[in-house]
Amino acid sequence: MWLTSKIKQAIYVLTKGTVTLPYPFSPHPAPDTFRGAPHWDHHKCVGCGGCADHCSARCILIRDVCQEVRIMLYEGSRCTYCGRCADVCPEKAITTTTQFELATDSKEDITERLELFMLTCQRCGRCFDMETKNLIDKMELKGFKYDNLEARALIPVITEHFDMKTYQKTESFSRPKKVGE
Amino acid sequence: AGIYPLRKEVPWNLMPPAAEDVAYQLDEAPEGCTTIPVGPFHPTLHEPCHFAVYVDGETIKGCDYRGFMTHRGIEKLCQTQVSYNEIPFIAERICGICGSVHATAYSQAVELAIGLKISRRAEYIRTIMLEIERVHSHLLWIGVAGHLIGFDTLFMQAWRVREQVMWFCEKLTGNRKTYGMIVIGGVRRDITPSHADELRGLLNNVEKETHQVYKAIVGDTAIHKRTKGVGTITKEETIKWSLVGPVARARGVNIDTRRDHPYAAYDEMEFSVPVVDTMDVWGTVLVRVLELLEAIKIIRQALDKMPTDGPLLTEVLEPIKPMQHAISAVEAPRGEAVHYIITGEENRPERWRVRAPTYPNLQGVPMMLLNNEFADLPIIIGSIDPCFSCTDRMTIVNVRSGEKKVMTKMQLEEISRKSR
Amino acid sequence: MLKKLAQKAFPRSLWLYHCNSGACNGCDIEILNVLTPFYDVERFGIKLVASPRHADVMLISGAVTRPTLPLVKKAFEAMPSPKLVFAIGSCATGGGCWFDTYNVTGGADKVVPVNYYIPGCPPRPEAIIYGVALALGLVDKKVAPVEMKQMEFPVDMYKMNKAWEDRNVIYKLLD
Amino acid sequence: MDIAAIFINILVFLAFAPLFEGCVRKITAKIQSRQGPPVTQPYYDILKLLGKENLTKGNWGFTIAPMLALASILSAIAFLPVGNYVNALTEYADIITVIYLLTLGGVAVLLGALSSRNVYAGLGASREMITMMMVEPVLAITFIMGALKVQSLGVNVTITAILQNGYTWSAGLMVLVYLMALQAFVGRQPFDIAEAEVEILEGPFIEYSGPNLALFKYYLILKQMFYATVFVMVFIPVMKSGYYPVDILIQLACTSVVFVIIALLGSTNPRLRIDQAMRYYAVLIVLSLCAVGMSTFGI
Repeated sequence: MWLTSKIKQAIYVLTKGTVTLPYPFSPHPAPDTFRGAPHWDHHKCVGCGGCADHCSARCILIRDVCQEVRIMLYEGSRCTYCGRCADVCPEKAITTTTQFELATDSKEDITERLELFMLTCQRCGRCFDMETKNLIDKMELKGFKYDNLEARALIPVITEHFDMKTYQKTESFSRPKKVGE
Repeated sequence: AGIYPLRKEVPWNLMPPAAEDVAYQLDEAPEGCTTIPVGPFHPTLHEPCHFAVYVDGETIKGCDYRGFMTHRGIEKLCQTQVSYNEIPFIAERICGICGSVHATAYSQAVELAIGLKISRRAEYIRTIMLEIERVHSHLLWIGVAGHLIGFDTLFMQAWRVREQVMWFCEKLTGNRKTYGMIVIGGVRRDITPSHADELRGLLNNVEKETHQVYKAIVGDTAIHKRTKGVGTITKEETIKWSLVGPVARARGVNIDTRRDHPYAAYDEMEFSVPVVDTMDVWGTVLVRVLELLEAIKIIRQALDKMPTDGPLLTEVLEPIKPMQHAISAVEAPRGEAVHYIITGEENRPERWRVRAPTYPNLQGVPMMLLNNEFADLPIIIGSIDPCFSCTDRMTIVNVRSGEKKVMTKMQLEEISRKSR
Repeated sequence: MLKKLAQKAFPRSLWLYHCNSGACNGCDIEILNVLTPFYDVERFGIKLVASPRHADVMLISGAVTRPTLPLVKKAFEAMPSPKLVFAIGSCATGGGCWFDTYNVTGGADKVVPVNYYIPGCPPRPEAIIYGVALALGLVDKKVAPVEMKQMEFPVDMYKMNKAWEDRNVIYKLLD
Repeated sequence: MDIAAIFINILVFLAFAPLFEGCVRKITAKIQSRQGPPVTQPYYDILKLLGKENLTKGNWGFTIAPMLALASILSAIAFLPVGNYVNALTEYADIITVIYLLTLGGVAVLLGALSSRNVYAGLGASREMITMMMVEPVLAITFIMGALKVQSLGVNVTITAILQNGYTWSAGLMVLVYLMALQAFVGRQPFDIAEAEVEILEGPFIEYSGPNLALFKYYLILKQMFYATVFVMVFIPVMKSGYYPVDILIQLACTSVVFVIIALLGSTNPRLRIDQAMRYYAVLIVLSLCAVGMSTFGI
């Protein structure tokens, strides 16, 4: 009983032969769908912070030095390589590379630092956001345009679909002399 | 120490004073026994937990357990810092081996809470991922069991067979173990037909190898000597201690969450639940090998019956209303993992409670250890395939009097039994 | 002479002692995986031993939780002198997803002086072997901190913004 | 020349023992279908251990034990007529001293274990004591059987006694018993209960580190080779070329075959518990007693 099962095991084992991979001396690459270390492409990145918001290990840190410059630091030591940032990025700036040989002797080696030039408005210098959520832009979409920041007076302006009637109306338009006229 | 971290007003990153000096009071050894500390870094346990075993000569007379060294405050973190979509990725890292079990249980709980119906195809892919995880978890356990009784060849061969499953998962999901496939509302990556037939080929030779390993070890009297009659616990005791998973199925208790409360796509799968009544560790070995073969059958059925259309991920459009309750149970390779969730405001759950399969099984360990040899301790503890990183202790705090009462194991059982 | 000889023999036979201080045992299974047939590290003479007294290399996996903090320190002191410490997995290098919760004291380097970090969650067995080979000096480091600056003026962004601004200006319609 | 033979004896054993240990580890690895360490791995292990810092417990028992163990096994080796050349010591020695020296080695391990005041070391020491008490008699009886045949206790005579007087039934039974006990002598897998790596963390040697541990490891390897060569010298009828170095090489070749058997048995068996092992040893002792009984009646 004991001997037969031992022989069976020995045969089963010896037919398998040695299967050790000569790894460090010959590469054993990860499949291309592998979620390795994420890599930022600073040309595409607009600094929206979506990845920082959705990182489950909270290891992407954003800091606005001044109006123009935003610094994004990817702290690789805590990253759990879940590939969430690559899914969430609107500009597809983050790609999860198949890089898995990340052994280092100092933690700073696996970090990525981005310094992004944030577009600012020429006149007021504040960050410009082509989003259409704030009230002024909503008004603009309805066909109004304010001519200067101080007066903030709204004058009706023709919208994309041009029609002559509104064009004549604007010909005779005169600026209100007093506020609230 | 008077700090109740799960309360709302306690910040999540508060660092309580170091408790080096507060030694945990283990109950003292019965007379005539020496206490052997099976310490936190024991090679058999792979995980930090402290068993103080009372040994009289070679036979074990009693054992007390101080665990929960891997408690990482995940529930507090997920209630304060992280929003709904990140939690499946943290839930996966609760336990290294049964990762997608926790992710599925969590996602199902949230979907139940908000009444989201995910597509049939996503449910099938979830079933396949769970069964792949069961295949490689059982292969892992057979190897570790071999290692614990000193039979390293079984360890090496079982893990050699398991390696192909890991490579396939790496190709399919991008990571060997934490798949990251299962999120709220469905699945992140699709199983293309090329993946499907690669999986079928893989399953054929894994099944062939498992049969060979099974034939080799089932007749081996040397293994029988080490596992038969070891860690025996009767069927009534199993029910009283409410053990779950293969440990209970090896003692004749016929429970299986996949069949009792079907979830994902298990209602359309026919599979038989292996139940053995040999009451000892050898039964657990048999149940796990048979379950492994069952899992392979399930994956084949799922691959054939999978609908080809249907979105992978259904979006959740309106914001999640707070104060929705939901509970979901998933059959992990070790037992039954139950997740309970209360949805909260600003896109974060109010309360998320995880009860992992190892928690009830661990209550049964002192019973199993009684008057066995000390040399059998690793295989008995190994037979429940402990995953301490999942377990969490239940501490009841009544806020008015501020008095803290730690639920003893018995009371815990009464409450859960009353509800059954 | 014996000292020189022993120094030369040290990298050829490393004995590992595995400390799991609060990990989800994903990294522990990968550490055991490194001994299995496909990635066999025993060809470098590496063996898993059971007591810190025998070991030269201490593998820490898992963000050191509060109860295991003193134990990891004690295990580190129990090891004889020429010793290395490897931090396996993101939990040990930086603390993983839960680096700042109330029961976790962050990465292993807050507890013991760590020589080599092997990030990954869980790191592939090849990554662990690569870390060991790096320690043995067989391979060199493949990662370096990446610095990217976007200071030059993004002309395309400016044009796109200009087009957005004068999309409804009146005089443009006349000409 | 006789004095030189003793040193040749010890040098051969010191050089070849780690090589055989390396072969055993390589064969175990091959069975587990992996590449396994280079054959010279034990040399590196021992060299590295010698270079490490020595954490001692301070009490004298702790430091004496490893030296005592190594000294006892080396002196036991010095008596062996390796390459059937009778060196200076073998005339004066008899089997009682050889058996005494072996048990002295075991006692040294116990001394080391108990003086390190570690719970696991105590458990390992008790297991080591049990195996020593139950298994040493089998070796003693093999020597006694040889002595019975030749009616003298001299080492050189008893060892070659069975070969001179031809194989009888009792000698055949004794070969079987010795082979079954070989795993226990050598302390390999089915019976390495004393330093079971999984349950009681390296057993008696848990507190040792650096050079002390190197001495103990060397003691274990030398003990392994001692039992294998004794088996080859006592039982295997090897042709004698009369030329001293060639004889040594032949005997080493036979011991390597014995080591292959040890490796095969070692890697395909789970470790037995101490009570199961005791029942197994009891059967062995009874068998060896009846073998001696049979040999006294000349069967």
